[in-house]
Amino acid sequence: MMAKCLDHLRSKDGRWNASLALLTAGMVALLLTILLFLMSEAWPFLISADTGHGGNRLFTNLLQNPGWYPLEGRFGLAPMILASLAVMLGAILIALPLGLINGIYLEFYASAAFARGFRLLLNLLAGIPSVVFGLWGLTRLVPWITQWQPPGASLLAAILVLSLMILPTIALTSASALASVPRELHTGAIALGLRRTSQIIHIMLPAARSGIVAGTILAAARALGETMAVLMVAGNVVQIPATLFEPVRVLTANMALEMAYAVGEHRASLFASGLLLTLVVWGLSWMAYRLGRHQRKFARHD
Amino acid sequence: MFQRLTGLLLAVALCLSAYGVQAADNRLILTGSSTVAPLVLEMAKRYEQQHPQVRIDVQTGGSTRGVNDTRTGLAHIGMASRNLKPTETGLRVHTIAIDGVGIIVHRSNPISSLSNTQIIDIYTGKIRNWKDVGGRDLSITVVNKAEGHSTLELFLNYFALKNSQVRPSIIIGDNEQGIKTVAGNPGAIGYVSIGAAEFSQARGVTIKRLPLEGVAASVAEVQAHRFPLARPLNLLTGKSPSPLARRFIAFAQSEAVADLIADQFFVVPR
Amino acid sequence: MMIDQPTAAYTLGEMEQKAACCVPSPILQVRDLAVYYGNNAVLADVSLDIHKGCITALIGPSGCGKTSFLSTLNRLTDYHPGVQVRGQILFDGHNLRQESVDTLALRRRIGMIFQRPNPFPLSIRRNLDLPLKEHGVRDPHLRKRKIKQALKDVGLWDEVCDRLDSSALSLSGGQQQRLCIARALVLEPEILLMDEPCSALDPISSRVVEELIMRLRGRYTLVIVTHNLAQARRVANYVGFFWMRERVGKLIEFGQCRQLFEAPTDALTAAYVSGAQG
Amino acid sequence: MIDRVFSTVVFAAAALVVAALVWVLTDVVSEGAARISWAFLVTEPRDAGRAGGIAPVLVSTLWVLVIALAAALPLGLGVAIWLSEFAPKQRGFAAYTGITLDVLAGIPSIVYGLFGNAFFSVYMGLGYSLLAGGLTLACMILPVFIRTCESGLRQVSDDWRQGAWALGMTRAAAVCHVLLPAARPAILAGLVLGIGRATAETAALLFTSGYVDRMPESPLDSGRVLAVHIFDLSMNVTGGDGAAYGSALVLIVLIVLLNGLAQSLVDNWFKRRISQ
Repeated sequence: MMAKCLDHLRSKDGRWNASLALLTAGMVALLLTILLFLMSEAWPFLISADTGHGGNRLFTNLLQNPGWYPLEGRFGLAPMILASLAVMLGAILIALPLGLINGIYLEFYASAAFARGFRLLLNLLAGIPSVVFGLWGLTRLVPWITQWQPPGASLLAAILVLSLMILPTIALTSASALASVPRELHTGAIALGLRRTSQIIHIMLPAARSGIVAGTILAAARALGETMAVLMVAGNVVQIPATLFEPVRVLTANMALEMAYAVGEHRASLFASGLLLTLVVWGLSWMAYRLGRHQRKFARHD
Repeated sequence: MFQRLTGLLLAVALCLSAYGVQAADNRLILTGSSTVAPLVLEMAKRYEQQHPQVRIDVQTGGSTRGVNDTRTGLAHIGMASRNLKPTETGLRVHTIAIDGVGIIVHRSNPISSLSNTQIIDIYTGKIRNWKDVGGRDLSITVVNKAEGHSTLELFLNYFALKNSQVRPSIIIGDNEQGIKTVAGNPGAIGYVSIGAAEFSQARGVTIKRLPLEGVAASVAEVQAHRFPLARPLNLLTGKSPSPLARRFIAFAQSEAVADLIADQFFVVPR
Repeated sequence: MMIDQPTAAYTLGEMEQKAACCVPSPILQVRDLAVYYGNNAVLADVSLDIHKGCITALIGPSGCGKTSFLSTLNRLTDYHPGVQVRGQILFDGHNLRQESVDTLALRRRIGMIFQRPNPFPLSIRRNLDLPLKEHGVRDPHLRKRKIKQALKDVGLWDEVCDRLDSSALSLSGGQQQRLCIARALVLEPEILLMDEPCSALDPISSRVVEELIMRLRGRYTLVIVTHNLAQARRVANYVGFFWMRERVGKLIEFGQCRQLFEAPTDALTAAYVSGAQG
Repeated sequence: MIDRVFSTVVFAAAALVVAALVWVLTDVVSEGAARISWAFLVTEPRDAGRAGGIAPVLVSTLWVLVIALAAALPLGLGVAIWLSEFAPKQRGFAAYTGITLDVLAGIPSIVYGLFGNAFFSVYMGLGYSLLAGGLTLACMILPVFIRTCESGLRQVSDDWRQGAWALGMTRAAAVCHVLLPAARPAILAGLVLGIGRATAETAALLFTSGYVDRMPESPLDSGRVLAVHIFDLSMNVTGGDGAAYGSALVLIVLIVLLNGLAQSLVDNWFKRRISQ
């Protein structure tokens, strides 16, 4: 056995295999450290029993909304979870229809030259750092909303900034999903004498559906994980918003704001929210992956 | 290709560690209170001028961060704009200046004073419009500090409030952010370090300070021990600070920096 | 897309011509060979001799294990996870299935050509340069000479000598396949395995490659898998006929080309080759 | 009729989006261009960044980027090669590695910040430093980079692998000389993605590289990167918006330039591998 191993190491491929596998193992160890570390830091929060109300603390914290007042030992994550979801859903609600229509525009309406320019613009904007969107939101959008309905820094501001941020991604992924629909399908629809609107709505969109959905889910994951842009424009008050104009604090912003000085259970609760976000974002990416695979299969079979 | 890359990485790592050994003796890292930071930054600049081989880095993040970083060793010296809590053991406190916490509003706001009850009512959400306290018809934007900042704790203590009773519209971190937020919103009210507020006003930022219990929120009143909401600005170290940290703290407590403290609108402790 | 011109330009001159076969002296002796994917046998009970300098064609319907058989001969099956080979393959009297065999050197002596032309996405020159370098030919002048000779051997030299540094993927399908053959020849192998070398090509390119195969006879030992019975009949000295029996590939009949086509001993063989004739 | 309504809607939506995006872009460009000068790029910031330039911030940004890429690229490429070429297919260790990578790619950047702070800054004793920040970013871009390169390598046609093996080339040689050049677009995409994320990151750096706005003397100094500078100027500095826009424009231009540079470097390197 030993001799065989040594023999193996003597060949060039064996050496490569061994050293690369070692490298991979090292990296996996490092990355696993990150996950384990997250879990171990969050552990006290996850298991601590609530002495006051009975039952598990985590459960209470998530569902009964005792509010987020670390100084008073109250760690209710519910308002921030709701805020995170509200911001994400709001952004998707705005960005999805607009992005989708822009994808359609790029694929079916824009002239070739204009489409190229438009794509360039979208690519450029997809690469712009979130902090720049935050800066723009803080100096343009927030004062604008303030005039209308103070305080300005609000759920609405966060939704608008985020939807601007994910719009280019959604438009580009929808356009490429539409482009990957087999050509025969389109020519077939034309040959049937369908109206252009029907071609797009009844033939092309359903065929490109899973690609579009996958792109949207990825955008949603990005919106959920975004920290800086939201932190800068959302006002960061921990509450369940009654209207669009009330400030909110999302989970990521909470970590950024409080991590510097959190200790004990407070710190554990921040890590727990990080863990929670990770799981949700991972679930979303996994869904996107499954849908993307479906799309590829579909394309291949035709 | 891979051998060469590995070699390169090793070389880089070696260089880095050499750097580290050389750099460690002459570097000082301070973190903590955003109230103390601007003052210490000026002190550090002067100290560096006198000792060119020394490098002092100052970062903010709130008093509690100063306490924590000093305890974990991330910072050589912590900055805190409050006294230590009973749970925060193992640290030494070195007071370098005195400051107050004052209420600020936008400069265009016609209100010239608020009673303590009015302030409490505004902060607990009972009063939501300036016209209820004699001002214009404009809804009030309540600016509150994030937890972990001693200015918040001082404010809550003074008004006997719990943070859960406060109904804020915006949560801010550093003093500067509070000033910026109030300066950009005509209906806003906030509370910040008096030193920081006076410093900003002197440069034309559109805020104004309101008196507290009839005492003007100014450096002079803090100095005269008349202003009710005053606090020490402290530097924190572990039980056995490095020689450099010791020297810097001695410098920060000496007469040589009295003018800097005055320039930043703080009070030299007696 | 360029189409190979069947003009004098490609004529495969300069190649050393030997007598068109064939003193029967076996270079490869396969005994009781079986190939398994996991627990399923795909090929069993194959025994045959490959004779030096001859062309051996393997015919039969798709999926009866011809390609698997070919890959065992240069131990490319080592790279296919889950594949097990049993039996004996003697190459120059040594069993090439032993652990101790240097597979890299073995594959230098037994080259392989695939169904789809697979030149690397590199320049034409580097496609030939790379294997030489990998097998330790350090002298650049020697490499240059060998590359030129190989390209001449496959009749590509005149077509590409002025653009050796352009991408190999810019060649037409037939040219790509000849480049792949040149890439195998440049290592001066003793045996060349060809897995349906013409089936992905247009008729004209196919003719050119076939002619090339004929020219290689004598200097190299060739084993060709083909579906084209007419082609097998044209080029081969020996023919092996594979067929599926109980979902396992078997060698039904093996023999001289003329004998197998004109007087097959097995009824199955007769039916298969006559189907092609009809 | 329906066609006309539909196309009107499409054109209107496209116009709206173009208008919004152009609004953001022109704001940043016009406000930023008013601030940018040669002096802005080469002087130290004064007065908390209201005056002066961004020279140390630029230097810190490049330091962090170089450290992150130097750590992530060789490691990532090595792991990707092992996963796609050497690992036993879809079984055991390799499959678990894939799952781990997927989970890690989904972690929000702020969480990497928390990890970097506790692991690199406190545990490894690097403190607030460019090195800690760069390594944290390396952890952040690794999963995505590995996944992109791995899938790029997997998509390389098996014909080429077979061809290389049949010529008696080792797996290692096949990877170096044939597969990597063939997977170039994916590697480039991974690189560009990594550069984009590393240059734009703010949250993960707040707690690792810190925000001292002085010229770093070594990677062990704390340093403020452009994104953090923009954040600090816009949040904490009254009258800092102009400088923030200036820095934002510099950051965008920097990202575009770096992407172009990466493209040409990768192209050049592979061109040399392809001909020769």
